[in-house]
Amino acid sequence: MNTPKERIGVYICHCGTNISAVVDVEDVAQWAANKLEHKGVVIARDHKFMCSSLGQELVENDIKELGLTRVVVAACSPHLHEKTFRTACERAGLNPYLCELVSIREQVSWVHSDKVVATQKSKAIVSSGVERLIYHEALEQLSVPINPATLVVGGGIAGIQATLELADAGSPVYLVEREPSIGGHMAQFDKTFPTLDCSACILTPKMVDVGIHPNITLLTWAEVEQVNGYVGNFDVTVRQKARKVITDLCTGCGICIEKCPKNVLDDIYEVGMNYRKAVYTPFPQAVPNYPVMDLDNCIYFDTGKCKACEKFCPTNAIDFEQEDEMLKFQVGNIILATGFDLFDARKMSNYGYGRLENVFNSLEFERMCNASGPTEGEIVLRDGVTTPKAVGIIHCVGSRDKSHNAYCSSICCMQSLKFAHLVEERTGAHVYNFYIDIRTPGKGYDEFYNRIVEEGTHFVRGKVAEVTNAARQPDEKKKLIIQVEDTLIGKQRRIPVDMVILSAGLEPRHDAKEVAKLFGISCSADGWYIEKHPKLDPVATMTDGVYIAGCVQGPKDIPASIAQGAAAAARVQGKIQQGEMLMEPIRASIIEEQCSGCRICNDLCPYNAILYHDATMTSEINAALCQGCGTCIAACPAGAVIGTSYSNEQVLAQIEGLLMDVSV
Amino acid sequence: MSHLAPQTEKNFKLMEQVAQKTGSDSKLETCIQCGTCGGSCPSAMDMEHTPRKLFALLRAGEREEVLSSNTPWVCVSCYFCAVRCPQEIKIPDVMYTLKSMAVAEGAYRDSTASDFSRTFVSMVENYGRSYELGLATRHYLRHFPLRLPSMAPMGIGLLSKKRLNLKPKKIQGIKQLNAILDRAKELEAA
Amino acid sequence: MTEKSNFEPTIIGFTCNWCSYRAADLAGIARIQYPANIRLVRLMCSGRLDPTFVLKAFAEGADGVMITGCHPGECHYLEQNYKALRRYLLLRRTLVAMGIEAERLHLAWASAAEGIQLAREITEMVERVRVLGPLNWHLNGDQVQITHDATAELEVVA
Amino acid sequence: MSKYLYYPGCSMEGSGKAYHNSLMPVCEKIGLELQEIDDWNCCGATEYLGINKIPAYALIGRNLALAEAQSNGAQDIVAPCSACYLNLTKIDSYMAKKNGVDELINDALSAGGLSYEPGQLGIHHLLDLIVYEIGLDTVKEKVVRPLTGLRVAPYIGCMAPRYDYAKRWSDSEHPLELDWLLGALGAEVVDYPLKTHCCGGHMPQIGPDTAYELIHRLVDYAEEVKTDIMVAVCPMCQMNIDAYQNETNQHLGTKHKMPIVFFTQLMGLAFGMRERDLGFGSELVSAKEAIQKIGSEVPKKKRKKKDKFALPMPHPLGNGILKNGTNGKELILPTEGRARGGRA
Repeated sequence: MNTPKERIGVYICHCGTNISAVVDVEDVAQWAANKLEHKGVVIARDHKFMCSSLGQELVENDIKELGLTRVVVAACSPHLHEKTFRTACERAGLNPYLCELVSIREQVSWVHSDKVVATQKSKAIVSSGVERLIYHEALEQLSVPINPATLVVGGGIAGIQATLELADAGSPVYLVEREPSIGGHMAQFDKTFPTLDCSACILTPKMVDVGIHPNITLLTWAEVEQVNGYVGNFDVTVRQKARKVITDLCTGCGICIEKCPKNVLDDIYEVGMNYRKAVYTPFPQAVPNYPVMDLDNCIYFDTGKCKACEKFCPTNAIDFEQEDEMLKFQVGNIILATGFDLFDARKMSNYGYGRLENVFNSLEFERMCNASGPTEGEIVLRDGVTTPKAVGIIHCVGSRDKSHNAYCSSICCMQSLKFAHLVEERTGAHVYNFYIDIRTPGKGYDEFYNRIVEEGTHFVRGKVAEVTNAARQPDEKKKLIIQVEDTLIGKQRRIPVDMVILSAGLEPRHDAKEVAKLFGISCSADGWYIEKHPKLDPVATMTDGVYIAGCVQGPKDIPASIAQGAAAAARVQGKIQQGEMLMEPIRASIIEEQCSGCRICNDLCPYNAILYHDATMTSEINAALCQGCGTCIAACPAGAVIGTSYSNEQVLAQIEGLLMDVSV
Repeated sequence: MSHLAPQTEKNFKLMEQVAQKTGSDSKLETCIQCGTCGGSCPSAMDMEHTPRKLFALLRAGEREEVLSSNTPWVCVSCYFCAVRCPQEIKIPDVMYTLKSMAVAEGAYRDSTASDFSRTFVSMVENYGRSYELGLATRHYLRHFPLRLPSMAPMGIGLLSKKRLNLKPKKIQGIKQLNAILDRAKELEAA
Repeated sequence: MTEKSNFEPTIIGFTCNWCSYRAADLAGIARIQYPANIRLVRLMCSGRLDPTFVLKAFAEGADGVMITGCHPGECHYLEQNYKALRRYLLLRRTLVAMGIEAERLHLAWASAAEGIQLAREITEMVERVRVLGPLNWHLNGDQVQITHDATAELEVVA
Repeated sequence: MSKYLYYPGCSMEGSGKAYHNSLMPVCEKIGLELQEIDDWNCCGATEYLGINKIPAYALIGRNLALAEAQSNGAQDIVAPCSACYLNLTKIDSYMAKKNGVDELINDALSAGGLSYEPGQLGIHHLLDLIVYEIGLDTVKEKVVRPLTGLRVAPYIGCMAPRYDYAKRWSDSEHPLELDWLLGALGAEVVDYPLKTHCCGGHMPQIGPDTAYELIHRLVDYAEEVKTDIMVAVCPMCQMNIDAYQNETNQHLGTKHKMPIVFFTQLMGLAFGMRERDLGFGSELVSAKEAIQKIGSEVPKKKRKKKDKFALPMPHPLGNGILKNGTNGKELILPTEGRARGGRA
């Protein structure tokens, strides 16, 4: 037998008892020392916590003292600690890419329970790591320059915060918003919990800052159409929808809006509770303050007559000929803050929303409370005049419900408590809150709950079964009856009220999937965007250079959205400051002598990284464009394309290792 | 009920047993005690315990309390709870399981409902079809003899309108049906 | 009802770094149990799957091979999983020609969020192969030998 | 003529005769050919399930197996009784999950030389068949005597739209199929929020007090909204509300006098058929007075003047317009742009 070339160290982690409870780690270590000796294993150890500083030192010392040339660690998923052990090797003077982390926790001890079988599988996995490692090469990380500009998508509070943080740090930002104005859902609210400060009062200063900041290019009434490239150098195409208003000439005086004869039900900002014009700004404090024209509803675009807006505009800023424009620019990083949609309460027909007129959803009620809303802040029934004497607020509508959304929408409890307070304060009505659990985990939140209890709100523990107008008793006539089991009593109750507010849950945007695809990131089963790590990296995604902030990552309230906006900006700013970024050296290249110039690989590359040289009649890979997927390597009929980290030799050796007979 | 039942192994496994007997996807264990079932139930006013509370008792191992409860017997199989339950628990199926367990263990005091079911089943096993007149008279004679006079006008009304058959109909394949049912009973017992 | 045999098959599963490998991690985090018969190989993308890898696995003693990747339209590298799909379809035909049951090769899509689904796919795969019985391909032929540098000859299937 | 396997259910031979007698000529008129499943047995209603689970499933399984054997692989089943419909669809769907239930039932069936492969036959309620397969346009074409002036309460009951194993209904709680059908016949359909509430089921036999209360609720609200006649789609609903109304009155001291008939009886009337051929007269609360209103002048509704303060209502989820070319399940939904809650 040949003497092995390499000197390999093998380390098996107990992970406390996470691994050792199911896998006989000592046996695996001993087996590796004996049975893999001919492959070059010179030492095999087990340790309680390999990722601890003691565990890392063990590796470092062995490298120095035993002259290890390769290191295999069998522990958790490489997505968690690969970097830890590579860095440890580097400290001991070994090239970090000569270290391999194989997973015996996520792939063995956590998913199997038979100890014998689990130990055998662990041995096979260790053997595959050793086999593969022999073919590893010493590699250097690649470096790419970072374009200092950033694209922020979505102008709600999370996007606004991220934009301002970056701009204040001196970096250029493009903020793209689909609606005519930034502001998002927060602009629709009246009061914010738990402090009850006015939403507009705290939001509008930030909006104004965005509008005038020299580092911010604000693109509203615009949507991202295309994204190409990779971290550091994204090419972005944005469709600037035609406003039919020349922004350079418009002064925002509002005469066009005043003169427009067409009333349109505003489904977005006013959630169908009020009307706007066909040329409009969604609300008075809109940023920017230029109106847009709604072509579906404009009389001129329908009949060819009208043009009242044009006639009365004092600065000739109306331009019916204006077309959509495609804007192209480059950015180094992207932050997605596209927010949420409200759960459509019509899907729960037992609550009668859309059928019973005095059932409102939470956004409708927010608009009703808002001083600039349809009732100027007065809480009244759908008839617009009657003040309710009793109001029921139903929690968890569409949330914590496997028929709709299984998750808790996190904001509804606090929002419902806020509603209870507003109803009480403005109408003096009896308020009933129907809840499954009251969830108030936030600073000052439970204190707010106590305050509402003190104010005399009735709390009934039970998920409401139905809201009906079918009276059984005389005192139920002309009322909405809320039928519920009061679970603390164990009896069914029917509570007559005048108004019902449904605290509808938050849902991913209806087009969240398409947007995710556009930016190359993925959605969870619920449809929220997946963060890189649920605890350690909540604002990054699996795609380098694309970050997420606010409700797009999952339901959250205003403070949490702002925190995430700022966090995402900090992550991006850090990258910008470094000026360049180091990337994993997973790349393909072509051995020119072996390339026959068949060009099969050329069309396979989605990044156009493979160029064909007519002169040499061979192909060549541009390392800066290559992302390392390896499709070309697998397809090359001449075996001329080779790849680092996932070479044929490495994978084939790994397969041999996995299928090694470990029973002896 | 002043004290909880002893937390014995048998009682501790009660919920598991009911879930298993109901079928692999009854989801009974996932109940979050929200009360949607009790709020929805049209006969909740006549129940000793709402379905929700019954599930809490199951969890606590209150075997006797659960099996002697009238709750499953006044269930009308309207499926409101089933379509509204946020955990998608198959509540009507659980009720059927509880009925059959109560019958098997003789736990439910009032036999009106279980006798009706049994009379119905014996009709079906004898004829292959249900026979409304026989069912109603046999059942009423046994359980509501005093109400029978007041019901008579209705029965006569239905008879005179030819809405009650005087003789039961028997299917041809009654032997085949009983062979199937006998095999099914064996499987149920296994 | 089918008889369950005692035969424990060995399955090699190829995973994509961005979706199915993370789904396997997720299955672990959620402690979802599945048969230990599967052994996973991480690739950067299902598009990296060289058909040789599959043949190598069978030659070394695997009784079945699973290819997993991102759902169509969700590839981290835009569209490379479609290439994996094409290779998979070709490979199935090739395997049949070589006397191997097509069911021994299975393609499953699993996003990073689908730990439960991946575990289910694995369980079903193991049961399918268990019914088929051992492959024993490597025992009866020296004629099949795939060495580390012989990939070129077998590339025809790509 | 489309052909269907007909599973009548036990009630159709007795208390539900009027249903049977009316649906036969009506189905023929709209082009539905019904072939009765040979030697079908009782579905077990809700009773058998509470005694023995597997035998109850097998009892239903025998009907499915017979139907499959007699269908020549081409015909769907139609059941006019909601309880039968629920049981048939439930067992079909449980078996289709292939988690062991199918093996148990087939094991039992094999003792009688039968077997059933789930998911092969469509199982319909007569109402969904008429609305979705025949279509309201066809129904409208046949109407010669519109039910103008008749205020009807569409009462579907529980077991047709719930649990909706076969996914056939517009909603489990407020399905509109019966409203549309009665509207197509020209009747004035009242808003009846109790349309899927319980009629009492088997409670008249085992807990009459509960039953009287449930019957009272349904009839009382129907009277409240000035209903002339209630319309049922299930023999048990009709039986409970019709036959036990008198007992309910005696027990609760009420004076209800609300006739209830089957929707097929009203279809027959609208198609110009004779009352006695449609089973009229067999109801205990007479429908005579109500049906005399057909053709009477409808008082013009005073158009409510829109209050200038009133707030707009949300758009309904399904506005009731059936999309062409689908089986009718897909309703035209509000357009994308009307998605509520703002878009960034």
